[in-house]
Amino acid sequence: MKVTRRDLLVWGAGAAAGIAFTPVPWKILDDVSIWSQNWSWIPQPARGPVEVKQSFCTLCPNGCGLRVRTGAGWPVGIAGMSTHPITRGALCPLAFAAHQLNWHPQRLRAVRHQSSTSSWAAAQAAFSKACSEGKVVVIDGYAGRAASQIFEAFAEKRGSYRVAASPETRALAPYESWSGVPANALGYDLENAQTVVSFGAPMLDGWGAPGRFTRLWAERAAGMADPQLRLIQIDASLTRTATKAWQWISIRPGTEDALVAGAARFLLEEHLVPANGPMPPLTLVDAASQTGLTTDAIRNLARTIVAKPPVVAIAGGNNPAVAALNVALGALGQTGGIVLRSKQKKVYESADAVIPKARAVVIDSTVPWDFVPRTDAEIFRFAAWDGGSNKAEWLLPAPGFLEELTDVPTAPTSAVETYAVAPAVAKPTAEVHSAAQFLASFDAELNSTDKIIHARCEEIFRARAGSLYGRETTPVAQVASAQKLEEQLRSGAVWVGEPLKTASLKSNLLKCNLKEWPADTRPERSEDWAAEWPAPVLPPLALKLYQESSLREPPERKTV
Amino acid sequence: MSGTPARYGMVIDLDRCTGCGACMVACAAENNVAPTPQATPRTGVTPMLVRKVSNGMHGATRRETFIPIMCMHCEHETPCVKVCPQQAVEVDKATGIVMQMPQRCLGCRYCMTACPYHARYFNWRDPVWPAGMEKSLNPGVATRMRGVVEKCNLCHARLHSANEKAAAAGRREIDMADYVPACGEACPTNAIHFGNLADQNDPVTREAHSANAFRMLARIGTEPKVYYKSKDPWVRALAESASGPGKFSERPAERLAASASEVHHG
Amino acid sequence: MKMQRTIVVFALGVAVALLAGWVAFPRALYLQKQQPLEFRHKTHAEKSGVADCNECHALRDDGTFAGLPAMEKCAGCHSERIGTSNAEATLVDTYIKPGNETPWLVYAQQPANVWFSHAIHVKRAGLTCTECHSTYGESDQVKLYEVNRISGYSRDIWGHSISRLRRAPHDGMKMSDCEECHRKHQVEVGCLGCHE
Amino acid sequence: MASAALTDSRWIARGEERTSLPRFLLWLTPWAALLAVGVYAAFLCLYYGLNQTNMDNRFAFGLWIFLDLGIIALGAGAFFTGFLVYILKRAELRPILNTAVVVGFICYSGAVAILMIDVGQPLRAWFTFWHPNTHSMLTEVTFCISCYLLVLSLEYIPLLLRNRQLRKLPSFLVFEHQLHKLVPVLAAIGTLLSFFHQGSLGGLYGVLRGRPFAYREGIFIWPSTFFLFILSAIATGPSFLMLVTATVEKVTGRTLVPREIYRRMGFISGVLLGIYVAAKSIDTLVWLNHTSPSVGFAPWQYYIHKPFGTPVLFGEIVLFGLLPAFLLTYKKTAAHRAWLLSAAALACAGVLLNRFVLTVQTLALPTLSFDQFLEYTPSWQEVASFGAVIAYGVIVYSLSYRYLPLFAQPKGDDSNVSGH
Repeated sequence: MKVTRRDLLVWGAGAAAGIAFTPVPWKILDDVSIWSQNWSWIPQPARGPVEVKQSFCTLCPNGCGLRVRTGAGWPVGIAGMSTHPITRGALCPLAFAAHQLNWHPQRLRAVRHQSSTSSWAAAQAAFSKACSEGKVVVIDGYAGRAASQIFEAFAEKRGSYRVAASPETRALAPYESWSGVPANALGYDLENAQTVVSFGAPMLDGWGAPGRFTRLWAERAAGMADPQLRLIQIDASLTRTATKAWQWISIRPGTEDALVAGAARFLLEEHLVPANGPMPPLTLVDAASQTGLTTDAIRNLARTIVAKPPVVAIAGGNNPAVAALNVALGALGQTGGIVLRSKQKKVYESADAVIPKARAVVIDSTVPWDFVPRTDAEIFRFAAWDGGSNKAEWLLPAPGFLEELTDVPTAPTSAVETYAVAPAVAKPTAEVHSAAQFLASFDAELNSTDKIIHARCEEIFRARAGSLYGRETTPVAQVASAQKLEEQLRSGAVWVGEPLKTASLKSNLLKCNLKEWPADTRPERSEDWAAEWPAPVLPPLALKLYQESSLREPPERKTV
Repeated sequence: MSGTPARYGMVIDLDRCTGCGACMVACAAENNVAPTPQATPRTGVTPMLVRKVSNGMHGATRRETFIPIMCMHCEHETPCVKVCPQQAVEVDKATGIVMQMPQRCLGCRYCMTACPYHARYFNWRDPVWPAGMEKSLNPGVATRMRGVVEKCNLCHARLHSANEKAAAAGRREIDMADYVPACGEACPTNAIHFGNLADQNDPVTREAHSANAFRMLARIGTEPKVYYKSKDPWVRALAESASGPGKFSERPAERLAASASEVHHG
Repeated sequence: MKMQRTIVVFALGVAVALLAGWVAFPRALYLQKQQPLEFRHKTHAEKSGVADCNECHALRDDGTFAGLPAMEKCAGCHSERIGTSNAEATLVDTYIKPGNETPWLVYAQQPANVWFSHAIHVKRAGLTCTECHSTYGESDQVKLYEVNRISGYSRDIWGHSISRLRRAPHDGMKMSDCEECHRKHQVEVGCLGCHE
Repeated sequence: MASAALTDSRWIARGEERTSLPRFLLWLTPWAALLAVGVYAAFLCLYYGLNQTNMDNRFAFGLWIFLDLGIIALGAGAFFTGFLVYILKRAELRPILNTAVVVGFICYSGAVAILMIDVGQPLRAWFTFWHPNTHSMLTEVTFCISCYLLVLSLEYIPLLLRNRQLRKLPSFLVFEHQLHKLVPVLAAIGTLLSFFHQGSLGGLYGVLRGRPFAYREGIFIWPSTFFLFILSAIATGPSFLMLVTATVEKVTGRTLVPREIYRRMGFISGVLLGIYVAAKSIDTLVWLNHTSPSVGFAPWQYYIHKPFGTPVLFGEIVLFGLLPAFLLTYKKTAAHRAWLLSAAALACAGVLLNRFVLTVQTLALPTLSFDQFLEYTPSWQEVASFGAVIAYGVIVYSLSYRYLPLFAQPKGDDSNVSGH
C-alpha cells in the first residue's frame, strides 16, 4: 500500500484534531506563561530567616543610627534607629539603599598598583620599604575613632597625622582661630535655638547629621505660621532648604559677606546686640547695593534675627563674616548658640592639598574621594569604592558599608558628646583590610580596634556621666558594670554625655576677642548636596532621585 | 482576613515635606526595584515619586513645594481596576488597597492611560542588579520582569509580616505598629502619616477630614485614600486642574505658563 | 473505499496524537531528580521519638516558617555516623562535617511570587499538616522529585494527575487548589493576600 | 523562470489576465523588504522588550494603538458590506464583497499582530480569556476582535478555496460549498461582533474618568464614544473600500467594478458620515459644556497646547466630516469620480484624525495641575512595525488579487464582470 501525499495530509489533520484532546496544548500554554513569570535570569530574593540588627552609618562622620534588616545573612533593608538620641530615626535618602553599595560596580575588590591589579603582599612590601626610607603621613577622614587612635599612634613615631575636615568642621574654623578652642570641641546647640540664620548652609538638606535638624524643624517649625524655631535662609536661589524656611532672603550669589556686614553694622549701631565688637567696614547702603536687597530689607532681617533669641548663624562653609556675626550676637558659649561640648579635644593639623616632604602618605577610606594631596610621596589610598581619577600609587580595598566593626565618635556639629559602636552587619564581599589593620601589621605595639573600643567603654563607665540610649534610656551611673555598658553599646545603644554647663563655658573658654571685622572672603559655597557628599560613589538606587525624577540635579563627579 | 475591613490610607503633610527623596529610595529598596542606569524620568520605576512644583512666580515671590505622588488607592470607580482586561488589578475588600499583580499582568498598559495621577509604571526592561547585589533583595517582595506594570501596593510585604506575626501570636487583628509602609517609615520629617481610615479613632482619619486636607483631582470623583494637607492656599489649589495646566510645572516652562494665564485673562 | 481509507488514516492520526499526548508527553515534560539523601520520615518518628512535624519543620517566633530544618538540627544527632547506610555516610561526611546545608529538593516549593503563611493556616485556621501535605510525613521513602522542564515547578504543584480531573485528595498545589479550599471554608482573600 | 511562470499561470483563475510573474515579483519586492525590516523590528521588541520603543510611562500608548484603532476603523467596510449584502439584501454591492473581506482580514490580522508586539507579555495574553474582567472595555475588544478575526478567516477561506488549483481537490470543493452556505450566518455574527468591538474601541477611551479629555458620559452602559466609533467606522469603511478598489483599478489599469457601485458606496458613506458629524457635534457640545467642566476641567485648556489647537477640532468636524459628507451625497459632486474619491479620502483621513486625537492627544494633555504637555516621537522600531503592517496588507491583497477571483461574480459565474 503506497502512502500518498493525501494520506499524510489526512493523518496530519487527524493528529492535529487529536492533540487538541490531550493535555499537550493546554499544559504547554499554562507552563509557558508560568515560565514567563519565573524567568531564570531575573533574580529573586533568597529564602531564609529575617533578623533586625542595630548599627550606625559610616558613610559620613555623623554616624546616624540604623536599623538593619538582614535576610539569609545579608542586609536587605535599612531604616532609622528611632532610639537614637540625636537623629531620632531620621536618615538621609542615601542611607536607605546604602546596603547595596557593597556590590556597587565601582567597588574596589583587589589591590591596585599604578592602575594594574596587584596583591596585598606587594602593597605591604612597598609600604614597609617606604617606612624604612622616610616620613609617613597618615590622613584621616573622621577623627576620634578607634582607627584614628591607631593612625595617630603609628604616625607619632614615623611622621604626622592629619585630618581632612568636613564642611561643617571648616565652618567652625574661625572660632578655633579666634578662641584657641579646637573646632572639634565645638557644636551647635540647635535643640535650644529659637532662631537659626543660615547663610547658604543646606540646613534641611543633609547639613550635619541630616536627621537632627530636620526632626527639630519638623517638630518645631513645619507648617507653623509662627514657628518655635525660626529658620531664616539666605540663599541666592530657591534651594530645598529655602523652600521650607520660615523666611527666605534671596540675594545675589556670593554676597553673603556683605549682607552679614550690613546687618551686623545695623545691629551694632542700634545697640540691638549686647556686644561691643568691631564695626563692619560696610555701610547699609553699600550692603544693599551689593546684595540686591533694599536697606529696609536688611534692617528688617537684622531685627528679625534678634527678635527671638537664642539665635545662631550658620555658614555654608568657612565664612569668618558669619562667625563674626555670631560673636556680635553673643551666640558663643550660649544655650542655643555655639557651645563647647568637650574640654578634652585636641587641635589636629588639617590636611590640605599640599603635603610637605614625606616618603609615603596613607589616606584612610573615610577621606572624601575628591581629596587628592599634591605630593611627591608614594600614596597608599584605602577605599571601598573606586571613584575614578586620583593620583594614588596604591589603591587598597577597604571594608565597605557595615563590613567592619568601628566606633562612632561625636558628630562634627553635635552639641553633646556621643559614642556608639557600629558592629559589622555584612560579610565582606571582597578581600579587604582597613587602613588600621594594615598599619597594625607593621607595628606590633598598636592596639586593635576592639581593644580601643573596650578601653573607651571602660572610660565612659568610670566617668559615670551621661546616659545610654538603647531600648530604654539608662544613666551611666545606674549601669551595673563596664561589661554591661560595653554589651549595650555593642548592640546598638548610644552614649550621650552631659551637656556642659553654660556658666563654666563662659568663665574659662570660648571667648573670641575680635580686633577687627574679618576681611571679605569668598565663602565656600555648597551648591549641591551630592558634590559635597564625601563618598563619590552613591548607592545605585539614588538614581531615582536625580535620573528617574527631576527631584535633584545629577551629582557632578569631581575630577582632579 | 480579619473581622472588620480596613481602609488603609495616608495623609501627607506637604508643609513638612522637604523633598529629600528618602521615601523614594526607601520605597525602591523595600520593593526590590532595580537601579536602572538607562532609566529616565519617564521610563523609570518610582512607585513613590516626589515632584517639585512651584507657584509659577519668579524671583523673591517664587514658592516651591514638593508633592510625593504614589498610587492614590482610589475607592470609587477605581480607574485602573475598571480597565484591566484580566483582573490583574483589584481593590482588596479587606484592606482597601488597590492591588497590582504583575504576574497576572499582560503589559497592555491600559491602566497607565487610565490613571489620572500617573502613579503606574511599566517595566520597560528586565530588572538587572550588579553582580552579587541580588543578595540585598528584600525577602517578601518578588521581583518583577519586563513587560508588566507595577505600582505602590502599600508595602503589602509588611502587611503580610504583620499578619503572620499576629497569627503566630494568636491574634486576628494586626498590630498597626507592625505595618507602616517604607515611605512613611523613612520620612525624616514625619510628613507621611499612614493609618486606617475606617477607624474613626485613628489620628489619620481625623487629619484626613481637617480643614487643610485635600485630595488630588478630587472632582473627577475617584475618591483617593491618599490625602494631602497644606496651610498654603496655592498648594491646596494644586488639587484642581482648572487653574490651567503648566502653571505649576516642574520644569521652567515660562512659555506655557504665560500662554495659560493669557488665556485665563481673555 | 476512498472514504474508508480516509477515515482509517484520520483515526490513526487521532490515535497517535492521543497516545503521544497522554502517555509520552507527561514523561517528556517532567525531569526526574534524585534527592541528595535517602531520608525516612518513619524511621525518625520511630527511632528518635520525633512525634510532631513541628519539631523539625518549625515556625519561627515572628511567625515565618523555617521549612526544612537547618543542618544544625540534623547534626544534633548525626554529628557522627549512626548506622552504616550509604546515606548516613553521605550525610555526615558531605554535609554535616564540612558544615554544608543539604540541597534538598522541595516538593511543595512555591515560586517567589507566592506568599504562603504556615502560621496563618496552622495557627489561625487550624489546618493540620496532612490536609495539604498528605501523609508524606509517615512515609518510609523519599518521594521521587520531578520538575517541570518548562515552568521549573515541582510536579507536586500541578499534581500527579496530568488531566487534574480525577485527583487524589492532596494532589496539586496550584492557585486553583488554594482557591477551592478558600471557597470551601469561605475565606475570601485578594490577590496580594497570597502573592508577593 | 519559464517553468516558474508556467507554474504560476496554473494558479491564476481561468480567463483572467494578469501581469507577468517577474513584474509581479518586482512589484512585491519593495513591500517584502519593508515587511522584512518590520518583522526584524518586531523581533527586537519581543526579544529585548518594549524599551525598543519610545513609549514611556506617561505615553504608555503610542503609534501602535493609533494604528490599531485606525485600521480597525477602516476595516469596518468588511462587516458593513456583509451586513448590507446579506442582511439588508443590497445585492448590487456584491461585486465589492470579496475585496471587503480581504481588506477586513488584512486590517484585523494586522491589528492583532501589532497588539501582540505591543503588550509586554504576549505569552500571558490568553489570561484575558481565562480570567476576564467583564467590566473592561479591553476585554470586550479582545473577545470580539479575536472572534471576528476567526469569522473573517472563515469568510476568507471560501475565497481561498476558489483558487484554480485548490478547486481541483474535490473535498475542498465540498468544504467550500458548505462554508459558502455559512457566509450569510457569518456575516450576521460578524456584524454583531464588529458592532461591539468598534464600539468598545471607542469605549476604551470614553470610560477613562481619569482623562477628562477623553471621558464621556454614558448612554446605557456605554460612553457616547462607543456609538460614535461605530458610526464613524461604518461611515468610513465603504469609503476606504472605494479607495482601495480605485487604487487597484489605477495600478492594474482595469475597470473592476461597475461605476454605479462607487456612487452607491459613496452615498451610504456620505449619509452615515453626516449622521456621525451631527452626533459628534452634539457630543462635543455636551462634553465641552457639561462633562468636562463638571469635573473641574475648563474646555479651553485642552486647546492651548500646540499643535492641538481648536483647528484640529474644526478639521475633525467640518473639513473631514461635513465637507466629505456633502461631497459624497450631493448629486453633482458624487457624479464626478475625482470628487467622489477625494471625498472618500477626506472621510478616511477624518476617521484617522479622530483616532489620532483620541489616542495621542489624550495622553499628551496634562491632567494634574503641575503636569506638562507631553511629546512623543516613535522609534524606528515602532515605525518599521507600522510599515510592516501596511506592507503585509499590500502583499496579501496583491496575492489575493492575482490568484483569487476577487472581483468575479460568485457561484457558478466565473466570467469577469469588468467586460474585458
